[in-house]
Parts: sequence; structure tokens; C-alpha cells
Amino acid sequence: MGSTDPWMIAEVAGPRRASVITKAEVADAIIRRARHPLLIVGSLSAEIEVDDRKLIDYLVLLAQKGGIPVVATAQVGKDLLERDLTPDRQMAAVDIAQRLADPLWKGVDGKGPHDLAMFAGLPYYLTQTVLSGLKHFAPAVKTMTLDNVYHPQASWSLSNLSLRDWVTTLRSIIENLEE
Amino acid sequence: MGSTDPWMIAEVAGPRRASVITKAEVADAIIRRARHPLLIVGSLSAEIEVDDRKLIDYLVLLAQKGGIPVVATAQVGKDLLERDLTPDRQMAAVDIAQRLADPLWKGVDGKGPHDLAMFAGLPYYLTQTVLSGLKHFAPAVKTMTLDNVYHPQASWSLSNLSLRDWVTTLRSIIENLEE
Amino acid sequence: MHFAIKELNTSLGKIRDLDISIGRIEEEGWTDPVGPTPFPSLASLRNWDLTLLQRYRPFYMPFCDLCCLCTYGKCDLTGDKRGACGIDMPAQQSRMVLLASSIGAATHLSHARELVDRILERNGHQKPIDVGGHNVEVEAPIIRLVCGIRPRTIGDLEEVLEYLETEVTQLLAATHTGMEANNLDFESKVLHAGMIDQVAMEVADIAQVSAFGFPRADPEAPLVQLGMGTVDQKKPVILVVGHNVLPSIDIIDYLEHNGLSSDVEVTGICCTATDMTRYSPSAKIIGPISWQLRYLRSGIPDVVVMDEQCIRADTLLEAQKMRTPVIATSPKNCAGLPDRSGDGAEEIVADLVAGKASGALILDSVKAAQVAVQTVLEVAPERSHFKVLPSTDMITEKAGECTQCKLCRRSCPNDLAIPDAMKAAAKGKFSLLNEMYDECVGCGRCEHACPQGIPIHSVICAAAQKQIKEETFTVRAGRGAIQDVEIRQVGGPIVLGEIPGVVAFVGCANYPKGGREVAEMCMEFAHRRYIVVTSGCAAMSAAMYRDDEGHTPYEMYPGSFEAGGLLNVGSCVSNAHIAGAAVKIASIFARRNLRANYEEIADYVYNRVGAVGVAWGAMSQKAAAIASGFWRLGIPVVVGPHGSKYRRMLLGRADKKEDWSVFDARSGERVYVGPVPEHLFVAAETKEEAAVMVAKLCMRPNDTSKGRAIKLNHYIDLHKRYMGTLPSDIPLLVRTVADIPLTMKSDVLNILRESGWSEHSIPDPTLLSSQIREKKGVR
Amino acid sequence: MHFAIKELNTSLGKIRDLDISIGRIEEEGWTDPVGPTPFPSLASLRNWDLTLLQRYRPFYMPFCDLCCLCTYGKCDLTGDKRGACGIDMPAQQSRMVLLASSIGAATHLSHARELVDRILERNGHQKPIDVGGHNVEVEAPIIRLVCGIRPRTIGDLEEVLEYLETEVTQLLAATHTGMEANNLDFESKVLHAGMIDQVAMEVADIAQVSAFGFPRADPEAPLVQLGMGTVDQKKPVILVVGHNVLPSIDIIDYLEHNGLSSDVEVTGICCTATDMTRYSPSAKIIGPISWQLRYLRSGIPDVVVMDEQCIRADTLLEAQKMRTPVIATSPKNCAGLPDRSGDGAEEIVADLVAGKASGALILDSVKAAQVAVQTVLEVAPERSHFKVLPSTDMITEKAGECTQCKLCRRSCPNDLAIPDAMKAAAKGKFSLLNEMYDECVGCGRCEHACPQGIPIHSVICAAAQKQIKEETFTVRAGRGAIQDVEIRQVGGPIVLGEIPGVVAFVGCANYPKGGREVAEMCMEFAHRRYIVVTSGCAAMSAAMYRDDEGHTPYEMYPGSFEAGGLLNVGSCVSNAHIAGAAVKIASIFARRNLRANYEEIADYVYNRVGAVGVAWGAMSQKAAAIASGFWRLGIPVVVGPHGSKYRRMLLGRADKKEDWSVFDARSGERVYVGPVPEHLFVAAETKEEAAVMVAKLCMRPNDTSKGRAIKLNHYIDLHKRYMGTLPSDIPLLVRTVADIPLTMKSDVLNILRESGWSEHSIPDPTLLSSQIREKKGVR
Repeated sequence: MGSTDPWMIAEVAGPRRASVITKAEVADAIIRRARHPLLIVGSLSAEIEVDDRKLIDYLVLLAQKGGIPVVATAQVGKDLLERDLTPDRQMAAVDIAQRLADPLWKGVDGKGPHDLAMFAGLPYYLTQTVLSGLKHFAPAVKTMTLDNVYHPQASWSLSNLSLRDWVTTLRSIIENLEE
Repeated sequence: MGSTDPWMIAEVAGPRRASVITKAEVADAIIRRARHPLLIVGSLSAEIEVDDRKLIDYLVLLAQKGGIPVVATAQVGKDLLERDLTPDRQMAAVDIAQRLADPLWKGVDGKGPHDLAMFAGLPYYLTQTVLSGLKHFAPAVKTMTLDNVYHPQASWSLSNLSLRDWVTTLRSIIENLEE
Repeated sequence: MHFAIKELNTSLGKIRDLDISIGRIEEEGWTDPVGPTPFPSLASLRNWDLTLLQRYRPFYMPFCDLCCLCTYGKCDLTGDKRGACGIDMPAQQSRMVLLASSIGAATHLSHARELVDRILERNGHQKPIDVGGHNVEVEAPIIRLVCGIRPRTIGDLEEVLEYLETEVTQLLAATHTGMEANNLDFESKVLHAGMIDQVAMEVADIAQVSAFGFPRADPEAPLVQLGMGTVDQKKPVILVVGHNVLPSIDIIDYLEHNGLSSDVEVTGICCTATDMTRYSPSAKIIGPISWQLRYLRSGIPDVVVMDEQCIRADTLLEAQKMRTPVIATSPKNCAGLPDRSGDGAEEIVADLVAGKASGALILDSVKAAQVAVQTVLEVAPERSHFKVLPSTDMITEKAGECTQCKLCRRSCPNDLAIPDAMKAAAKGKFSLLNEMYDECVGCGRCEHACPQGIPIHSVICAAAQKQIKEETFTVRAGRGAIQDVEIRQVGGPIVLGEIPGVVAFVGCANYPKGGREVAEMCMEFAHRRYIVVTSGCAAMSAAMYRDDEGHTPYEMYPGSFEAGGLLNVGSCVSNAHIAGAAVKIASIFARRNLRANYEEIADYVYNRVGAVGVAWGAMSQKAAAIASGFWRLGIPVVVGPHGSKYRRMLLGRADKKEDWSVFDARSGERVYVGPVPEHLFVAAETKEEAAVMVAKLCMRPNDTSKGRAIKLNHYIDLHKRYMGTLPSDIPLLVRTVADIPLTMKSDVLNILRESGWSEHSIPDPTLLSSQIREKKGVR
Repeated sequence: MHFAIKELNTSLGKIRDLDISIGRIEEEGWTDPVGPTPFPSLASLRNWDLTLLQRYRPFYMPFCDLCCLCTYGKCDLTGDKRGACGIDMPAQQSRMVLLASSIGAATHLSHARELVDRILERNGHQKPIDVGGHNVEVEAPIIRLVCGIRPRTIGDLEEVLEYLETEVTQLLAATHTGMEANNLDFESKVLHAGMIDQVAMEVADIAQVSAFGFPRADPEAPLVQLGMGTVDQKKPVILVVGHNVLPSIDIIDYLEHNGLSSDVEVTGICCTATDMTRYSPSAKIIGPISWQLRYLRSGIPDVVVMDEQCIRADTLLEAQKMRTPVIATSPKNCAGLPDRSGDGAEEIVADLVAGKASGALILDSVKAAQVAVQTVLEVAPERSHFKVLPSTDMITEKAGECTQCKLCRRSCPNDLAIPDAMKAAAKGKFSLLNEMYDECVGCGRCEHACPQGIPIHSVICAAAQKQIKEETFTVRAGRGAIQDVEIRQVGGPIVLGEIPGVVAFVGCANYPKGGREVAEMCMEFAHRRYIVVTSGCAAMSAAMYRDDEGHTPYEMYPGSFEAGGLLNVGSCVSNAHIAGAAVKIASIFARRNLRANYEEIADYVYNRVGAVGVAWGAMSQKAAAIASGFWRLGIPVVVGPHGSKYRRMLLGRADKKEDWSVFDARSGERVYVGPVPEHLFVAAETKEEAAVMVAKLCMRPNDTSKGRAIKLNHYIDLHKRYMGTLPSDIPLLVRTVADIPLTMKSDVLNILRESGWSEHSIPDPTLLSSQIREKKGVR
């Protein structure tokens, strides 16, 4: 598997494919450059084990340290609440995607359109379809995925990473944000 | 344009894409390793200008120096004859592709199946369709393209090259073969 | 009325093929006026469609950046690029949806055509339509609604079929390069395809119910056996697979006529199985499409008879591995087999038994049945039950060959952790493999991907031998239509909102986490006294559960159309009865005129009937068509996460107040009613998300306060349970204080207060200005 | 015969919709026995199909590694992987071909349905079919052949349409997931779709010829004007675009009735244009689909009327740029426009003229015509002819913005060297742009790709102003069918091989190097005294040439079906007459029974009629269907290189001697006849390769030695000219020394000697054992 092969083999996107985030600094720069980022936390984030924690724990840290509004899909809002993070919205993934594609939408916090949507912890294929919707119909929104697999439909994606490299990357992203 | 983007933007192949030949030596190794290579010369090779010559001139050299049998598609046989190379066959591109996909076929010279088919000078999209047929239905035949554009459907392809790099590469391939 | 004369000598000349048909003899009983749209064509209902689509805007999620339908292409449609024909991405995506829905509609329709032709051939044109005796006066609600005719005999259905075939042809033509240019017009045609599909399904099911004596709108249709564990392997076993029951019926008849019924097990996969058990309750259902590979490989079936639809394309190959003879019976799936239709049955049997032929195409279902039975009787004792499934030792050995390359997982539609399970299995620990059996959709992609050639699916099944043996469930045989009297009883409570909803679990088995979730959702809603309806593969999945006392869901809940009921209407084509029930509420309860009156009825259903479809494992083009049929009637559909791959959702914008006003039919005023139902087509990520959505999508503008309070109660309760919070959209759903569920009053009032909520009125809701009784100031 | 009563009071009760139809009144004239396959269904001709497919094996060239048709997918089918439904790559590719052919057939069929419905509405059921008066006794050869009926009136066509719609539905159903499993069975269904398409086209064309007084099998149909240069821009100009002539006819009638015929230019693009000129020779043809963008942007048309098929999806958008009102008239292409069908014409005109509406959907072609004419009269004087095409200065300026990123070229279907042309144009040199105009297919992808926003297509057209002005050609209006007497005259020479072949240039305009090559090929073969037939877009391209004396090809060659003739049969649906001519040779010349006798007739055509179809710019799904119809009749089709994107070829193996034997109908013996015709479907890379192929593919086993010598003469001559050598397969094509062309005798004999050639006999060839007269030792 190449580092930029789609994780699900057949999920070939087409001519336009995600740029790979090769270093945590790049992700941070993207986040910092965003005027109004949004983090979409999927149902699997409470299941996927990363190191001694769950993916969701890293995402909570990211949101908190970065002051990034959060959308919880499916029932993951409950898991966030258990971690003392109240999501700004609980919405279906396709629902938030449709909202993001509306340039007049005021965002989850009413503070205006989001220009960066970060995704993690959704089923791979659902991430792909949702990202595809945004890629084609939300030109003003850049997307970034934080899963340890390459998502060609995003604007930026991590590459296919081993668990260890993923942890390192997530930690770096979060740490850098603190600076 | 990346070096391994399809030249025609929409010609996305799927999960299996050609390996890029980054050095002339690789092409030579592939040719030398082949038990029974074949060179398919397309109609555009007599039109495409490479340096002060035509692409066909390089292909003639390659065939002659490498002792490689040649199939001329369309009317390019006439151009080969003018360059004192008698093609082993004159056949339509789809026709030779179908033959190559038959593991029992004895080859253009009756000496047995070909294990390497090299293509150059066919219209890009026709090269793609023909290579796709071979990729899926001629598992015993490897394919290589010598055009200055990336052909994802091949087994090996040159990358998208400038004219100058292409000339250098073609020359090197031919020179190396002489050794 | 219809009569035909082959040849007649008259003074006029020799008359050949005189064919007289009388549309209908006008009866006392049906004086309903013909509505505005009898036999509607492509654009007849376009205004209704655009009304819906204005509220539920398509959100496209392209499956691919390219269009590859003509040789101008492939064309890159990324961003706002257009293709060589000028098409843009929204139009292209909706065109693909139209293509899928048209394929789906054509499939049900061609199935209906075969059934009707065959019944006409055997029973003549006068065979009456009878779907429920005196209990069902409205025998064909969808046909009445769409076509404006009232079919009394099977022969009357021919006119309907011809209409449908014309429409399918038109729809398909609209997908040609350079035809429709606009995505919303494509979507309108998708809805048309869905409506055509509903009619086709109704034709098919009322024809087969009438002709074959299936349960006639019977709430107490027999409980039949389901699961691989129910098969008596000591007997010869026939497997029928597909959707067209004709060959199965001929098999059952042949066994019956030859006194062999108790000597041979007739087992089925997919809708053929469902319909077969409606014919003979002693037949057995194995499971949905996802059971095809595992059942074939189990070695249990001794002969396979395929008809049409949802049959794995590798059936012949898999059967050959087991040396199981295959009989193909449909011109739509000839499977490359030699056409033996003209040969004598004995000759074919001899070839199959001797292994001289691995299969035969027999386009004569009576002969096919005879061959199947004679063959199974001969081969079953002879042939060893091949062990393809590896032994425990073999599992470990095979698993040990795994190199952890992960290609299996990367090929798995559900991203199952196969490599981990293999690693464990190599050490003799099968628990992970076991878990996977329940979530595996049986597609076999893992095996094709494995460079080591490990027969992964077989390994999974081998490890699940115990589970497989325990697959002994019961399912209520498909009951067919809903009785008029049932409608009369629940019509009011549904329309007022006091029965919180009708939830229909339909469609295929492409589940994200196995079929058990379907059973769980069914029980959740039946328990909450929703009316729960099932059909097709979902009806099977709903059965695959036992509670602590060993009861299956169909044993736990009654089979009648009532609060807390769990009804299996039947196979794929029985889906028409679900839409039919909604339509009958408008007709029987509310006395609206059905006849060729689509728009008004759909408006009624949309605004008043709290019905929601759930196609948790929707996979096929038929499922796309079925969903489209529900949409046009204003019934929302929830799909599982794989359903996002249908390329687009139809989503409402709860946050846009201006989207959610209706006319008050009493005054003609525009009234805000809140986002109900919020979406028309939406993919849920998890079962939990789906359950909450379903509860919410059951709300309708017409709900009384009592009804709304009941619906809100379930919605809020489920939201709290699964999401951990009160839903944030409560202020949008509460219209008056009386809407608030009593037990939640203080919490809800708090929320309302914080949100600046204010009361608003409950109108007599309609989207149609034509429905306004007193017109004043109507735009 | 057919009569209908809406309502009738009888003692039986009130009868509604009494509808009596008599299949036919048996006549003296048609005593032909009904053959074996009247109204054949999906699998009726499967054996014939498999016979062809055994010789011409599909060679698949997947357009993509994936299947994306259901939500189990996407599935990777690379190599021998199978999808989640079990399908493999050959089946998936053939399934896509079936989908395309079904779309194509549905498109012609829905078009036929609209024509027939409209004619029935206006002229009643009794309107007689008349396609050529006394000159055409066999009025509907394909319908006779396939259905086994002989339609006498337009009403008789309804039965045919119903049959076709049933079949299209069945075909489409076969593409559902889990239906057909085998690629050859998919291919058989593709051939079925092709046959259905041929019948549909015949229905459409004989209906419109009969009803609208088009030329009736007229070799001297008028020469009409073609090209952008022929439009009188001083008059108001209507553009009709599409394939369904009804709105155009109503426009022409409206002009006529209002005495406006000479005041308004009616111009057309695509088949609507062709058929319009069959109705009124003063209408003008602009060109094929590739002219849509350039003509719209020229500012010449003042109103656009769209009907259906092959209409660019960006028509409305492009028209809006020019402020040209658009009227949509087909439910299949509503284009998102508001439905104004119910509004008064004046009201719509007012809105269009005032620019309050950019277009209207008017599903009533009479009203649409009225609106179009009234609008054009009002807007034409008012509106300035917008200059969208840049001036010379602007060309240079725009070209100067080019950054040489090459995205335009990489988006161009023909890989045109746009960046080079831009570079030159920036320096004021337009010759490269000029050359490109001729090769450009007008798709506009370059513009969407350009990050600088250069209106590349407009720049190309602007540079070609002189060429555009010189686009003044003539084309013979579509003549319709071939006369029986013409068939009688050439039947013998064709079957014996003495007329070297019938070459039909059909299909779309997706040319690799521009349309001129079509004209060149037509002239090449007409000059060599082949019979050259054209239709559709190809018929237009064939016209776009002038020799040194200013003659266009249709002026240079006669319009009769004779050696050296150049015949335009008409539009897309007129293609049926080409197949019809082949079939009529069997019927009229050889006195074979046509009636429901498909297999025998196809076998006859395949072995005896040296016909070849060339679809040099084949692009659409209709083209796929048309080709499939020819294949089932045993007529080979050559496509241009873009045709390789149809995903598969049907190629014979000249090197496999065992593939090329036939039965000698006289003796039943198997006889080797050589690889004739070598391929059934093949893509040629260049015009030169195509010409050589065509000459070769005209050979048939039945050729007499004299005939074969003539055919070989052309083949060898063309091969020498274009390929520079004698063809290497001469020994496979020469059966006896008498086959050798006299002038090439020594060369050919040399080759034969070297190859170890030996003489073999010329049988009475057939692929069907049923055709053997004396059966002995038949396998």
C-alpha cells in the first residue's frame, strides 16, 4: 500500500485528490490559517484505539486546545459529553456536509461560514462520500482528515500511517497548536 | 501536472496504475529481461517531432538495435518501409491487443507468445483503452509505453516529460541497448 | 373485458387475431370521478415534484469525479467543469440516480410482466383479482391512484403493464446523452420512476397473491422457518434463489403431485424464498443475499435453481466447486448455460446427475421444476456433501498463511478487521472470526484480494459453525395487503399522530454492522407501539433474533396493522402494500378520492401520515426505485451509511424558517409548521442515529397536540438515551405548550424559554393551493 | 383494424372505453407463412447470437477498473477479481455495453412513440403507411422480419411499439445487480437491444415519412442547403436543435399559414435539421452536434427551440449569454424551465421578448411553434446581434493571457495542440487556430479547464470567421427507404460480389480529425463504385466538401441505390432503411421469406450481402444501439478510434482456420471460407486504416470469383496505397485462381506460392444447420 493509495482500494476519486500532510506542522499551519475551522467527530472515534486512549480523546484535546467548534455525528455526542466537551451540534454527517456547502450558512456557532472542515472517526466510505460532496459543491470550504488513512476526496489528508506514526502526528498537531 | 498524472486529465485508470520509469536503464532492464518483446508503432509516430527527427526514427532504431519485432498500426507501415524497416505485421491496434491477450498465440514471428508489448505513437486515449484490455485480460503480457506522457493503464510508463527529457531518455534507452 | 378470436371468415374477408377488449364495464360501485392525472406521463406531476424538491434540496456526493457514459468522455466534472456534452456535476449525479431508479423500476416491472403473462396463460384473462376477500375493497390502491382504473381481473392488469413499459422507456431515454439538462428535472424523473415502480410492484404482488393463493391480507399468516439451522440435511435439498417465485411454485407443485413433499427440503434465499413460503409454509427461508456464498459453500444444497434478481453472478462457479448442479430459468439470467428448454427432462437430468453438464438453462419452469426434483433425488444420496468449509485445524493453518498485508480489510465493504482475526485464529483463537461472521455481508471481496489465496469467507464461516447451527428462527409469511378494516381502525390515530408512526423496514442486506441491528430497531419501535412493517431481505433480518425466552420478534409482536404490530408484507414487490396502506388511509379513513388523483393524495400522505421507510441495507437499483416511490408520496426514507453511495441525499434545512410553511387549507394562509418531516432521504451513520431520526421524521404538520406530544416523547427519549442530551431542535417541533410531553414539561419549557420560542397555530396543512377551501390572498 | 367507443349503454351495463382491434384482415397479397420467431423475446435468438459471438469474440477494454452501479461498491474488478455481487470484469463491461444499447434503443423508441401518438391524435388510426408508393411494396422490412406482421396503417404500429417497450424493459432489467451473470449472455442481449432499436427506428421513420410527406424513397430528393454560411442573417433566425421533428414542422406550418415562410430563416442542428429539410427544403441545416456551441455563440440564432436527444446540456446557459430565448418542448428535456404549457402564447411571448424569462417549457408543439415565431419576429429586430466571438485584436489579447499550462490540451478529446496555437495567436498568427477549427469537435472542455478563463472555443471560432462564412454546402434531403426496384437491380451484383460493397456512413460527430475525413471516405468509395449510404450527422459531414469545381459530394454522385451512388437516407431513425435494404435483398432478390424469420435472413445477409457500417464519429448510446442492430444482422461496423471507448470490440481471428468454416447448404459439409468478414466491430485508428478495413470487410463467403476479384482489387489497391505493401492476408482471401484480380495476378500468385496456398471451393454458405438442403453428416 502506497502512502497515498485510498485505504479502501476501490475508492478512487478522480483527477482531483487530496494533498498529503506529511508533517504535523503542515496540519497546524492549515488550522491556524483557517478563519473559522470546524471539527466533525464521527461515531468510530469512540471505538478506535490509539495508543492507550481512544481517537476521541485526541480530538477533544484538539478541539479544546484549538478552540475549534465541534459537530458530533451519530451518538458520539454522548461520548464527548462524558469527556466534558459539549459539541456545538449533533448532526448527521450528510446533514452537516449540506450545511457546509451553503455559502450563506452562519456556521455551528453563528459566527459565519466555516472555511475548514476537519473530519475524523467516520466510516471510511462515508467520509469519502461526504468529502466528495464538499469537494464538488463547497468550493469555499477546505477539508482535512485526521484518520490514519489516506482520503483522496479531502483537500488535505494524512497518509496511510501506522498506529505509532499516527499517534506521533496527532500529538504533534495538538502540541504545536498550544504554542 | 504531476509526473504521474494521466496526460488526458480524465483518464483515471483505477486502483492499478503503471509504474513510472524514472531512468532509461530501467526501461532497458525491462526490455532485456523480456523473452520476447514486441514494439507497436502507432500512426502518430510519423507525425510527432522529437528534436530534429520524428518519433518513428527513434522507434526504428530501438527495434533494429534491440532486434525487436514490430507491429505497425494504421498506415505507419508505409513510414517504416520508407525507413527500411519492414514491420512484422500491419494490424489495427485493437487487433494486436486481442492477439496478445491470447496466451496460445504464437506471436508476430511465430516464435511464441510475447511477454512484453511496448507502445508508442498511438492516440493517447486509444493507447489507454488498448492497454486496459491488456492489463485486465493479458496477465502474461507486461506493457510499457515510450510516449512522453504518463499512461496509467500500462505496466510501466514514462512520466510526463518535456521534449528534451524525452529525447534524452529515448536516446539512452537505445544506446544502452547497444551495449 | 377481453375476448380474442384467432381466425374468422366474414364477408369482410378473413379476420385474423380479432381481439376485443372493453376497458371496463361501469359499475354501481365505483362512481369516483377521474382525477386530473390518469396514467401520468413524464412531466405530469412535475409541479408536485418541484414543490418537494424545493424543500428537500438534493445534496450530491459524487461517487466519482468523472462521467463515463459516452465516448466523448471520460469527462472530468470536478468543481464547476462541464462535460463534452455540456453536462454539469449535479445533472450527471441525478442522471445516475435516474438510471439506477429506472433499472430498479424496469426490474420489478419485467418481473410483473412475467407473472401476469404466465397467469394469463394458465388462468385466462378472467381470473379475478383477490387480495383480501371482503376485507379488502380497495384492492389496488396504487393502480387506482396512478392510473385511475380499478382492475378486477388479471387481464385488466395488461393495460397497466403497457403503460408502465411506455414510461420506463421514456425514463430511460431521458438518460441519453444530450437529453435532460437540469438536475431538478432529472430528480423529478427519478420520482416518476419511483411511482412507476410502485405500480409495477403492486401489479406483481396482487397478481401473484390472486393467482397462487398467498395469504390474503392476513395478519395471522403462518410463522415459517428461517435460517440455515432449520434445514433437514438428511433430505435432499433444493435451493431456489432470486425473486421470481414461478419456478419455486412449480417445484412445490411437482413435489406435491408426486407425493414427494415430505421427502425433499425446498429452501430459498432472497425474495423467492419469501414468496415461496407464502405459497407453502413448509418451505424454508435461508436468509437474504448475504447468505448465498455461505449456504452454497456449506454443501447443504444439492441442486440450485436460479430465477432472477439479486443472484450472485458467481453462483455457477461456486456451485461447480461443490459439484452442485445449477438450473437457470430466466431469460434475464442465462448464465452462459446451454439452452436445454427443448430437450426432454430425463435427458437433462441424466446429464446433470452424471456431471456431464454442470447446469442447464430451462426456460420452461414446469420442466425446470421436474428436472430440479428428479435431479436432487438422484444426486443427493450419491454425492458426498463436499466439505469446502475448512476444519478447525485447517482454519488455524490457513490463518497462519496470512501475511498481514491488509488487502482483505481494504477490500471489505465494512472495513472489518480481518487481519486481526486471522492473527488470532492462527493462534487458535476464533472469537474475532466469530464476531465477524455477524457483521460480514458475504460479498467475498476479501478472498479475491488475498494474495495468499486464503479462502477468507470460508474460514469465517467455518469458525461460525455453531452460530450457523443456531440459525433457527421464525418469520411470519408475507401477509400481503393491509385490510381496509385495519386502516379504518388506525387511520385516525395515525393522522392525528396518536400512533407515533408507521415505520417500514425494507430493502437489501448491505448492512454496516450485520442484520441484527434491523431486528433491534424493529423491536425498539414495535415496543414503543409504532406500527412496524417489514418486507424483503429486511423482513428476514428482522427475524434473526431471539430473546432470553427464545422468542423471535415475529412471535413477540402481532402481525396486524396496529400499534405495536410487526408485519411482514412479503417480498420486494410487496412493498407496494406499504405505500398502499398510506394511500388507503387517505382514501378509506379520510374519504379522499384516489382515482387518478396523485398530487392531492401525496399531499395528504406527506402532511398527515407519519410514515417513514428505513432501508438499512439498501444496496440495489430496486432499492433506489422503491425509495423514490416513497419520496413522491411524501414518505421520508432513512438508509444506512452505505446508502450515502446512492450519490445524493434529499435534505431539508431545519434552520431556514422560510422553507417550512404550508397553506392552511381552511384559510389559504401560509403558516409555519416547523421542519416536519425534516428530510426526505437521509443516510444515518449508526443504528442509534437512525432510530432518533426515524422518531423525528414521523412528525407531521397535521399532528394534534396529543399526537405531537407522543411523537416528541419518543424522539426526546431516544435522543437522550443515545445522544445523551435533549435535542436542540425542540423549539422547532413544539407548536403549542400542549405539544409538550407531560413528563418532560419542565425541561422542555426551559429550552423553549431560552430559545425565544413562541406559540404558533396548527393548520389544516397542504402544499397545494388547489386544496385551499376558501381562497383568499393566495399567492 | 381498430375502433374505439368511449361510452356505450347496453343491456350488459354501461360500457366504457370499448376498444376493438383486429390484428389484421388476411389479404390475398401476404400469404407468407409465419416464421419461427414472431415478436422474439430476450432469449429467442440466443443461439444465433452465440453463433456469431463464437466467431467474433468480445475483446474488452475496460474504461475503468471499477464497477460503481450499486452501493455494495465501488468494486475493484482488476484482473480476475470479482465484485461484491460476484460479477467479473467481462460481465461488467458487457453489462455496461448493454446499458448503453438499451438507452439507445429506448431513445429511438420513445421518439417513435411520441411520433406515432401524435400522428394518431391528428390523423387517426387509419392513416396509411406509405413510404414509397408503388415503388415500395415491402414497406416495413424490419417489422416484418422481427414481428411477423405487415403494418398497413399508423395504428398498426401501436402493437409494435408495445412489444418494443416490453423488450426494452426486460433488457434494462437484465442490467440489475445480480441478474445476468455471463458476458456472452450480456452480449446476446446487446444484440437483442440492437434489433429492438432497428425496429423502433423503422417505426419512427415510416410513421413520419407517411404522415408528413417526406421524400418517399426518392433518389432525387431535393438538394438542400447546409452550413453556417447559408443563413440569411438579415432575417430573423430560429434554431431548432435535437432529433424530434414535430416542433419544427409546427414552426414551418405556422410560418406557412401566416405567410411568413420567406420572412424567417429556420435553421437546425442534428437530426431535427435533417428531418425538417425532408419536410421543407427551404429549411437549412447548420451541422451536427459539434456546431451547437459555435452557432449559438455566433449570435445568429434569435430563438432556440430544443426538442430531444443530443442537445448540449449547457444550451440554456449559452443562450442566456447571448440573451437568446430558449423554448424547450420535450418532457425528456425540461431543462429546469418553468412549465408554460398552460399559459397563453401571447403571455409567454411577452415574457420572452421582455427578457423577463430566459426560456419556457411548452409541452404543446403547436403552441411552442407559435411562441417561437412570434418571439423571433419581435426579438430579432430589437436585439443586437451580440458579439461574443472576439475580434481579431481580442483574439491576440486573449491568447496572450495563456500561460502554457496545457490544461486545455489535456482536456481536449483530440489532444489538439491548443497551447501552441495560443502562442502563435498571441503573436498574431492564426493559422494554427484555423487548422484547429476543422478538427475541433466543439465540446468546450478546454474552456472549463483553462485557469485563465480564456474563452478558447470562442477564440478558435473567431479566428475561423472566413471558414465559417464559406460553410455553404448542399446535402440531398433524406430520401427514406430504398425502392424495391432498386433492390431488384443491385441485389444480384451485391450478392455475387460484383458491386464491391454497400458502405453506410452513420452516426455522430465525435471525429478524431474533423468531419472532412467522412466526406473523403464517402467519395473514395463512391468513386470506386461501391454503394455509399449516409445518415444522421455523418450525412452532414459527408456534405461538407467542395471539389475544385465547387461541387459538393451529393452533387457529384447520384442519390440512387446503385454502384457509385451517394444516398442520404435521412436522420438517425432512417438508419433502419439501411438494414432494411440488406433485408430486402434477401426478400426481393433472393425471395427468402422475411416474416418472423430473423435467423435465416440474418444468416443470408451475413454470408452474402457485402455491407459495412462506418460510424466514424460514433459517440452516443444510440450509436451503440444502431451498431448492435447491424451486428445481429451480420453486418460489420467500423468505428473511429474514439469508438474503442465503447469498452469492447467484436473481433474475429483470421489466424484461426477452425473459426472460418460454414455449412455448404447444398451438402451440409463444413467448408473453410476464410476470414470474411474478419471483424464484426472494430475501431480503426485513422481514416486510412478504416478505408482498407472497409474494403476487406465487404467480402463475403458467397462472393463469386468475379465478385471476389473486384473486392480484392479494391482491398489490395487501398492497402498498397495507404500501407505501402500488399496485404499479408491475401492467401486467406483468395479461394481459387479465378478470384485473383487480373491486373495483380503475378504479384498475388507469388504471394500465394510462398504461402503454401491451395485452392478451395466456394460453397453455398450458411452458419445454420437448418439451412442445409440435403442433410448428410451434419454435426
